[in-house]
Amino acid sequence: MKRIAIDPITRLEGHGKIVIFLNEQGQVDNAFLQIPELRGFEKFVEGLPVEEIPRVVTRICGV
Amino acid sequence: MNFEPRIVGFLCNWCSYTGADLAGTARIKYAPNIRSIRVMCSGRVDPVFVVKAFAEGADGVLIAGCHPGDCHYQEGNYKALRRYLLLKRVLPEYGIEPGRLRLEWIAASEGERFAQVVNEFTEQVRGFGPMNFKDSLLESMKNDVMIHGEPETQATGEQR
Amino acid sequence: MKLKIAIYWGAACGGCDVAILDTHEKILDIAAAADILLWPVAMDFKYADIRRLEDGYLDVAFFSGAIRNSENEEIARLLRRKAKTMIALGSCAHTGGIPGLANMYGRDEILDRVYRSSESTVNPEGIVPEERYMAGTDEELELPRFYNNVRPLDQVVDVDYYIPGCPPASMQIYSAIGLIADDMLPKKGSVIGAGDRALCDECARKKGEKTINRIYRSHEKVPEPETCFLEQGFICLGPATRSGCGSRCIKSVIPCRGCYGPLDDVKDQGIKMLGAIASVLEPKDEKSINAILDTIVDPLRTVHRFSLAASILRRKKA
Amino acid sequence: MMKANGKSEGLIRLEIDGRTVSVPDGSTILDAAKLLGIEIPTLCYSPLIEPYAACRICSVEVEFSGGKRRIVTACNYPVWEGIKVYSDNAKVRRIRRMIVEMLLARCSSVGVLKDLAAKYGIEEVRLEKQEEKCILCGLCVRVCAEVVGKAAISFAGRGLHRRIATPYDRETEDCIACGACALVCPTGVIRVEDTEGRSVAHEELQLGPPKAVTVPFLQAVPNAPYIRVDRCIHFQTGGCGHCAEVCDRDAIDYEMKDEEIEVDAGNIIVATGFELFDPSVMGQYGYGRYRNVLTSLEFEHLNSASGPTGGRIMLANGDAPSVVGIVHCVGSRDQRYHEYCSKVCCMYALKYAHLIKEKTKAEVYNFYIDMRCSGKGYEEFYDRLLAEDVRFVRGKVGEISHVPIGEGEEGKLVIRVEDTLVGIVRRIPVDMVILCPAMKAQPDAKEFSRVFSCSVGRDGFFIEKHPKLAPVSTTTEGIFIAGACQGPKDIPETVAQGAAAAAEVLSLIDRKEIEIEAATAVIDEERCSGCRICNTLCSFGAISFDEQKKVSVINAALCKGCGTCVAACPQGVIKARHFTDRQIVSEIEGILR
Repeated sequence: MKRIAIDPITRLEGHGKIVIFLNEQGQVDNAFLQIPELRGFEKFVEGLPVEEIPRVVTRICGV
Repeated sequence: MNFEPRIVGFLCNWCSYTGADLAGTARIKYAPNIRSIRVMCSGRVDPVFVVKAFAEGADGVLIAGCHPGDCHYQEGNYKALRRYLLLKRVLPEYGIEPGRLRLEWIAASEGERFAQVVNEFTEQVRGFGPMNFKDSLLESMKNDVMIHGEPETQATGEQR
Repeated sequence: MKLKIAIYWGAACGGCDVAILDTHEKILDIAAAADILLWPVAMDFKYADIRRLEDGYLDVAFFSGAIRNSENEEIARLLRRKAKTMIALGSCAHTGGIPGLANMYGRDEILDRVYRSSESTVNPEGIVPEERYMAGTDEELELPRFYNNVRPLDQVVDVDYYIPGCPPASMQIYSAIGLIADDMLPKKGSVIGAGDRALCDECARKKGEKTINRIYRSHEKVPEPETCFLEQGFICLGPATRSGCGSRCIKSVIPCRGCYGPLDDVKDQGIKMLGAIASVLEPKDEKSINAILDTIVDPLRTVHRFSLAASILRRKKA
Repeated sequence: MMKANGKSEGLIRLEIDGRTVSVPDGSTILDAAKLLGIEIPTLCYSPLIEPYAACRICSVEVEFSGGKRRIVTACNYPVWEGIKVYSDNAKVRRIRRMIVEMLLARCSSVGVLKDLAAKYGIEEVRLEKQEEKCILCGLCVRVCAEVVGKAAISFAGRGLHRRIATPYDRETEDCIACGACALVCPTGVIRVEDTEGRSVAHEELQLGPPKAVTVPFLQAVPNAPYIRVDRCIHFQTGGCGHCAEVCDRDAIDYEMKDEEIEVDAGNIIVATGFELFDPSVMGQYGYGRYRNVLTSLEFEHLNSASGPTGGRIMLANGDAPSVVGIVHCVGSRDQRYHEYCSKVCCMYALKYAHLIKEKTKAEVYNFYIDMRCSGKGYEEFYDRLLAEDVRFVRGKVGEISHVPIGEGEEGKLVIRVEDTLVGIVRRIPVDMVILCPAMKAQPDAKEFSRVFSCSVGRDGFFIEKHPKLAPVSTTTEGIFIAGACQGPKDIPETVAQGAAAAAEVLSLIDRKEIEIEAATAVIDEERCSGCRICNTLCSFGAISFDEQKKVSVINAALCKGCGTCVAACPQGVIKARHFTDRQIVSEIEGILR
């Protein structure tokens, strides 16, 4: 089995990695996309003054 | 082993430090847990010193100044009071019991009171148990390690 | 000789990269002065390409974003090894930035909120990211480890220079690159592409003596257009924040939120600001002081909006 | 002598009792007689007001050029060219004798009438005697109307029932309590008493109404009289104005206003003194209720040769006291009021005891807690007093009351005290009590200290920079303290401190440069952003804002080095010399290692 890794994927916002597994025939057997971009906004905006939310969540993606 | 709290005391030169001196010359015994730092005025105590003390491993911080109205510099102690009250609100956010910080007015003549405050505060802090800031920070980072790739020496971020 | 540079992002939003692009036609000057060997947002190079380089081959690595997971750390270490000069670009790399606010919580609390309890989560099987996943029988996949702590870059690797800001002002990045190209960098550890004084220096608002009797939130009062925000009772971090951004928030009638980080010799931007605010409160008795403090919502995160992870205490104690 | 009032075009010549005199046209016979030094008795006359000629006692006989003779009243009869006046011939004396006899019948015990009776040889009043005090001269009524400009009193009734009264015999708001009526009353029947407080009675010890023109105290600098606006008739009614009339130098100007004067000074000596503790809060001592309970200051006033009695020590009723009690430590050495010792009381109490003995032969008791006579010659003075038979009772006085219980207490003030040397409670009847109240800090010392940037201790007195090494300096350069504003002290000490403060100032002036605190704060102007957070924080006014450079600057000469601004500066650009952030942080790190 052959393994192809595209690490990182580029020209887009965010981190990503693609791992493709080829079978003996060279055909795609399985493919995995990883997006390890978790930063926890869902949690840490809790309890912030509401006027802060728009200014904070814009830091999810600045592209 | 018994837990002996480590307390940093910021004492103003004119009242509290002199009060501490008096406690000494009057041979009044008080808890040896306090380590005193002399500042000219309680108003000199930057809140940064307080968090720094906690970060360096203090279990409690005592700020002591002249009684209101008696400040050698007139109003430095009021500034200390304001900073103290604000710090008290922020410490729990950091997960630090606000009772680990204390502000007291101790006059130069109050050696006995100095001893009493130190004793009381030592017991109060003892009640909270060890603060162990450094250990708890290391503990919180225990699993923050690369799962592949070679570990290298950790930078500290201190040079900034 | 053209400079060889890498531009990378850790736990970032890409805003810093966009700020580089926002130099507009001057980007061509950068391209003329430097060969870019890694820049995920705009060019196609792989980690493997970097790994193949000799150590110290790169002249400069710009690293934006905080260290949130093991991948961030890994690449940070990789670039540190490959680059002669490591530059922390933007608030996240400099002081932890907005992602650093996650230090108010632990890893498990965050994972629980994100993957289980948030109102918009649909995850009946309770799947959470796993660091190792078996693809088929013998192929193992790895996900970067989600750390308990968010760290600014210099808590992970040695950093030579800092370009602060969320995002850094484009022209400041440009001029910082100019310094590198001209070999005019100051002593190691310096903040470049920013001022030496606090934001108040470039803020156009009139500053008078300050005495605060209550704190206002933005919806509670319309700020008077020409007077210092702090004097009007709005918390403005300008006095504790490095200048260089062009006071862009102030110009948009938003008090400074501190993204340019502390000044030289200041160990803790937020706590310093708290000390300053407390100092200029008017009353002298505990009750009235507390009445004012009651009007300060969320003081810790307000003064540490961008710098919690780099503050002295760094995070909420477990 | 009455002034000519501008009518001086012609002089009139006349003869009185054979002596010739020239007086301005419009003068009265009385004026002319005064000029010659001839005494004509008067009762209803006052130079302050228009003559009234009601009492007729000033009657004289006038001989006109034609030889015609007439009895006229001297006080209001204008002079004529060439008249001859007989002020004391047999006829005049007979008339006056009759007048006095009739007045005496009405007011048989009035002093002025008795004196006149003696003068005119009246031994027996042939008319029915009455005991009126008022001779109905009307001076009071007229002074109230003409000088004061009010009409708070007037005549009421007719004939035998004529009397002086307030409107409808009620307390009247028209009365401004100026006391002018009492001042002019020849018989002393009018007394001024304050119905709400005791200020009138005690201030001048019921010896007369308070004066509106007064010298603050004998040693005042400048030693010049001033007008107490709250007491002056002119300022209340617009009337009177006599002081301006009689002042030859035209020094009196009612239009003058208080003004603020700015003085540039490089050094200031604060010598604001003390205030006397008000013993009326200690109800048990009866101060304010009993007229013969005085404070030491009031006694000083009474005892002063320039005081209201000319230094005669007397009770409220004018009698000399036969027993006097002096109570030490009133409000001082007392946890309820002031814990400190007022220091000067023991010695002045001894002085009083000595003077009372000397002047009145009265028996004097001192009630003391401890006799503190430290000072040169002080203990010797105490010994002398012991030899002079002054009584000393060791114990704090419990109560002063006028309720008699035992023998000899009737009509006396009884001092109840525990004699701690004997161990019994004693009751000692006295006529007069002198309280020695605590010297306390000026009530506005605190606000004052803010103005001058010096500190105030818990007792309210200003704090010196160092009790031994800098006893007249304060924490602010150029501000010195002297005297009782720093703490209770007597005159020699005060003088010494004043001289010391003056010497300090002179040495500063002479040196032409000053030494400043080394541990000051300093702002790095290159890095200050001019946020102005620090501007309001300095209690010493050392921080100012340089509008040109747009940075805050510290005046090192004013900075005391407290470091408050250092802790507040959010940019870390203010450095506390010798107490830098780095030093303190290193200390923190060091002690926690």
